[in-house]
Amino acid sequence: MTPPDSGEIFVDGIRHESNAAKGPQISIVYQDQALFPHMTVWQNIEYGLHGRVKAKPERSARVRALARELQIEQLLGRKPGTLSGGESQRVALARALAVRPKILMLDEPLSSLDIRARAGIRSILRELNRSGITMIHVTHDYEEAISLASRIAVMERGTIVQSGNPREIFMCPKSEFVARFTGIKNFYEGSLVRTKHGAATTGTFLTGPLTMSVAVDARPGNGFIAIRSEDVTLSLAKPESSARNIFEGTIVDIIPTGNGVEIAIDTGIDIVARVTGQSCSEMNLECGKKVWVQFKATAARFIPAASPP
Amino acid sequence: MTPPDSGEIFVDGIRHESNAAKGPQISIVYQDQALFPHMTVWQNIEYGLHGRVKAKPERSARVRALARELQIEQLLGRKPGTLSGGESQRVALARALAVRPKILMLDEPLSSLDIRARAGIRSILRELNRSGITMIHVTHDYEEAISLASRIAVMERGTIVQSGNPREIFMCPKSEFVARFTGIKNFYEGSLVRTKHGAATTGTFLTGPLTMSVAVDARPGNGFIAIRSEDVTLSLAKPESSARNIFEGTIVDIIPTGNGVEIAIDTGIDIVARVTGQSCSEMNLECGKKVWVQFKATAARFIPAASPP
Amino acid sequence: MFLVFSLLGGVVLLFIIAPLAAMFLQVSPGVFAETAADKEVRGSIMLTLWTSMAATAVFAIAAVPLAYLLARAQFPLKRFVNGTIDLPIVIPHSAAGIALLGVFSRDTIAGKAFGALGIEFVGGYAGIMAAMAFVSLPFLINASRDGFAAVPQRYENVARNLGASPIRTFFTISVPLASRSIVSGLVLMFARGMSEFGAVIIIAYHPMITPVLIFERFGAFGLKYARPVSVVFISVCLVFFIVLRSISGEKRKFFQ
Amino acid sequence: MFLVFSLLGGVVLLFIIAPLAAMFLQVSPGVFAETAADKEVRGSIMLTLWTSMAATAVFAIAAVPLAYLLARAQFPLKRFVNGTIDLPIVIPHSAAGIALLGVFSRDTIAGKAFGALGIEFVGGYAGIMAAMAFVSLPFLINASRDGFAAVPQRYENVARNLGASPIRTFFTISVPLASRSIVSGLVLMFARGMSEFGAVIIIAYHPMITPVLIFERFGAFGLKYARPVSVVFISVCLVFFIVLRSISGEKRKFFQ
Repeated sequence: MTPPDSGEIFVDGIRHESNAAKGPQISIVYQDQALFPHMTVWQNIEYGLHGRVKAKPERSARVRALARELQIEQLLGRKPGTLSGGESQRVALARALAVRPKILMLDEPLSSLDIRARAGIRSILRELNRSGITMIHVTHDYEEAISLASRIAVMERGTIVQSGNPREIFMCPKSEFVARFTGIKNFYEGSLVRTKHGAATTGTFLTGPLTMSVAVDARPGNGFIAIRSEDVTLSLAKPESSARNIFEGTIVDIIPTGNGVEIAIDTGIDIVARVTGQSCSEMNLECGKKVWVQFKATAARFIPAASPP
Repeated sequence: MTPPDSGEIFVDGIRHESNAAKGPQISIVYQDQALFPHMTVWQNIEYGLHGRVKAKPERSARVRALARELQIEQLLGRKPGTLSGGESQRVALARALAVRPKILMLDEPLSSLDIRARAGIRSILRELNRSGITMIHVTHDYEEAISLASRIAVMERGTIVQSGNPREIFMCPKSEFVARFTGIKNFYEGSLVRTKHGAATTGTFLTGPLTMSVAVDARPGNGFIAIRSEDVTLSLAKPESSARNIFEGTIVDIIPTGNGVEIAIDTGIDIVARVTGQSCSEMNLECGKKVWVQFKATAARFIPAASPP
Repeated sequence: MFLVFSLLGGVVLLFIIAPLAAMFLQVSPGVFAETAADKEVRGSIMLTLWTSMAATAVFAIAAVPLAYLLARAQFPLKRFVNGTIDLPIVIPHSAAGIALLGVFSRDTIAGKAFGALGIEFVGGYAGIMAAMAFVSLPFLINASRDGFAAVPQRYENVARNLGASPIRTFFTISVPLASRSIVSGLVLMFARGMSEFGAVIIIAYHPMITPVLIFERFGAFGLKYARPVSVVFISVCLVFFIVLRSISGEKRKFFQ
Repeated sequence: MFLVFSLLGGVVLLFIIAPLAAMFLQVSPGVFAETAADKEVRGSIMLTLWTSMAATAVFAIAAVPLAYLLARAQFPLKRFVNGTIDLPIVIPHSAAGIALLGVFSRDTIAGKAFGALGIEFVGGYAGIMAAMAFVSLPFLINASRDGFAAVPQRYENVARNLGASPIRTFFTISVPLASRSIVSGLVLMFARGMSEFGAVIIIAYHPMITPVLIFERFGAFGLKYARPVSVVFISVCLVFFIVLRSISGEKRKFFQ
């Protein structure tokens, strides 16, 4: 292990020792499982118990209980080289859990598995989490993060740039990096100007050549606008609509995705709209075509910049 | 290269030689780019031109044109070790395109890249494809496949199990493997029985303990039912609705995802419904709660089995 | 290209095989049996085998941990230590003998100290073993170091994370996973020790190990009398080498 | 644990360093200079250097392609060929000398054929080079083979896919990417050739390479007269070794 340059780890207020035999246990599960290849599955799971649990019958009981819980009883006599990815990950989890850790540290536990095995391990992780064990789950897959986490911290270049519960991260990304990570296609930097129209307070957001209406109550200043591509609609003629933001542009890219088609429209800035495959073909959308984009002022979320740039 | 056990490759009716200097060219771009580490970017791109293009000025012109097209002009003097993933992939593409291949073979070209670089390479690939070059793109990412391909072949254990255009694959998965690959959560094997109710012909599909109504015109027999989780709705009380399929069950799992929450309900078989986060919290959904699931007969797509099991 | 390469390779192989094959063919089975029965020859072969084996075993106790340190630990002068270990390969064998004689001869401090313990280097078994070990240690250390280095450190990290002590990790994870390389290093050190001539002849002409015996027979009686001894000894070496290699080769390879 | 390991490692290092250090300390600068000026010593060192260098250069032409074949091609008896290449490490040096003498002495077919070309092996430069090459070839072949094997085959596949011929791929991709290992193998072979004593003394006592000269001075005049020659020669070896190593070390490492 690369020794840390500085810093200490506290678990429930108790300092974590680099020697895992003392103090609260933080068990690590690696992406590639790192099962000891020269030992059987049984020996792998039992490894951390030597020295911790003196009595051999108790050790055996613990191994067997874990194997039952993780459904790997039939694998106990096998060598890791003969296991599938999902089986290996179960064994790795059993080995890490055998020492009864306070915290389970998961380093991309799903990324080396195929789709089927992922689902199995994911549900095991969810059950473990419900059973009360704290898990720190490192991943670069946003879906994986929100499907398992109660709190998310997004790291960019080694620094935590935002943390919070999945909803906070998703609703209020604090940077373009975080926004892209959560799958938001339309994220623009600019500045908010406050305008009053009778009773209603609306913001006007200036980004590049465009001026957008934003339904906010935030203080004017620099910040970002995030618009989900589902909230952007397209029309071939200038729409008569209550939507406050209507821009004309040219289609520059058409990207079919799992649920619908993403259309990138150059309106001075690129705006991405998600439409169904049906409307895409009905409207005869193709690159170079002129279209109108519109989105409601309420669809444009303003996120104030953390500090003046 | 592992020599093939048997088989020949024909490109436009001409046999492809294992020696790429003769016959139609199939250029391969690897997942890890495999740029020659001891050569500059320029030398990498130029490598395939020696012997093909005698005149040095013409070689230089080609390298420069490709570098401009792929926006790597400023990298030409650098060594591959200093490039980012996206830059490396551009260089690898330039090197493969320099020899003017008939077919570009892409082996997971996006999987080693980060999110931002992916978008860049993806749009380059799309443009290349539009420019007329045939591409064979190997990937295990469904989104990647449908966002780039005009035809998809799904391989399971070394055999092509289904091929067709993205829509066909998505609408009519021929096996559970393909269905899971396209993200369909509800996929059940069973048999279709034909029933007549007055004028309308409806099918009844038997799977496990459930009997579902299916709006099909297919011949009775064994097959599969696919139901998109978006088409399944939940209610706390028994709904009064026109939906033909209404089952009571217990929530067994709640999985937050990018767009909404997936609820798994045990109704005898597990059915997954996708609901918005808002309704999930309004309905106080939690594991163990009894709920009613319903979906329309038209939402259940019947896919006949290819051959009797 | 493969044809040209194969021809060139064939020349190299011929250069290695032809002298050995010719030598074996020039010794008739009768002469071979006679030589193998020669008491002096048998005694020297036994001596060569056990001194080399003992030297390997004794030095392995210290050399394998050193190899582990070189593979894993970072410390100042590491380059220097790595270079030092390769020194015996570069130093002419006769010069190595002279150097060892300078330290272990009867009138030096080390020589006197060991003499008081009853260990004689010059003209003694200890001297033979020291000479063999000096020239053959790099083989064991380098092979073991490479073996340890090839063990993904992750396994050791996991063991430590599960609460194993460094010493338990060493014996239950590092050594078993590097065992193939370590055993192969032991075999190489043993084989290299047996084959040593230059360093041994200077520090201990007597008792006579087989390489020295071959040289003496050649000097005293000529090629015809040196050849049978060479053939018998090479046969013994090969049998040992092949048997040891195949034993160590049976262990599965975990990494490449 | 690291303390114990360090102590054990220290013993090994001491065992290697102490004899060499003692020998260097026992030779005064005056004696060193005098020996370095000795015509016989200088002549033998020059002879040792150029014969070893020439042997390395000549055999590299065939050995590097062979190493490439061993790293890349699959062919029957590959295990046998790999084993054959390691043979010279296992065969006692004096026995190797006997074997070479059997093939290249004046009354054999090979000896007569080369004699007709004016190449004398016994007591000649060709004999010295053959003896050096025989014992040192495995170092070059093994290092080069490992170097080639460490080059991801993917690079060669890409080059071939881009239309390069096998021979162009070999020279523009394989050799440059394995260059570090090849150069290191050349240095090792050169160094090992210089240090050879047993095989050379049997095939060519004269002209006298330095390891033989050290042995002769030891036999004729004793330790005191052999030591300065050893020290001067080792110094030359080390200078060469360090310079060559640092030159080859400058090349960047592409893979680990």
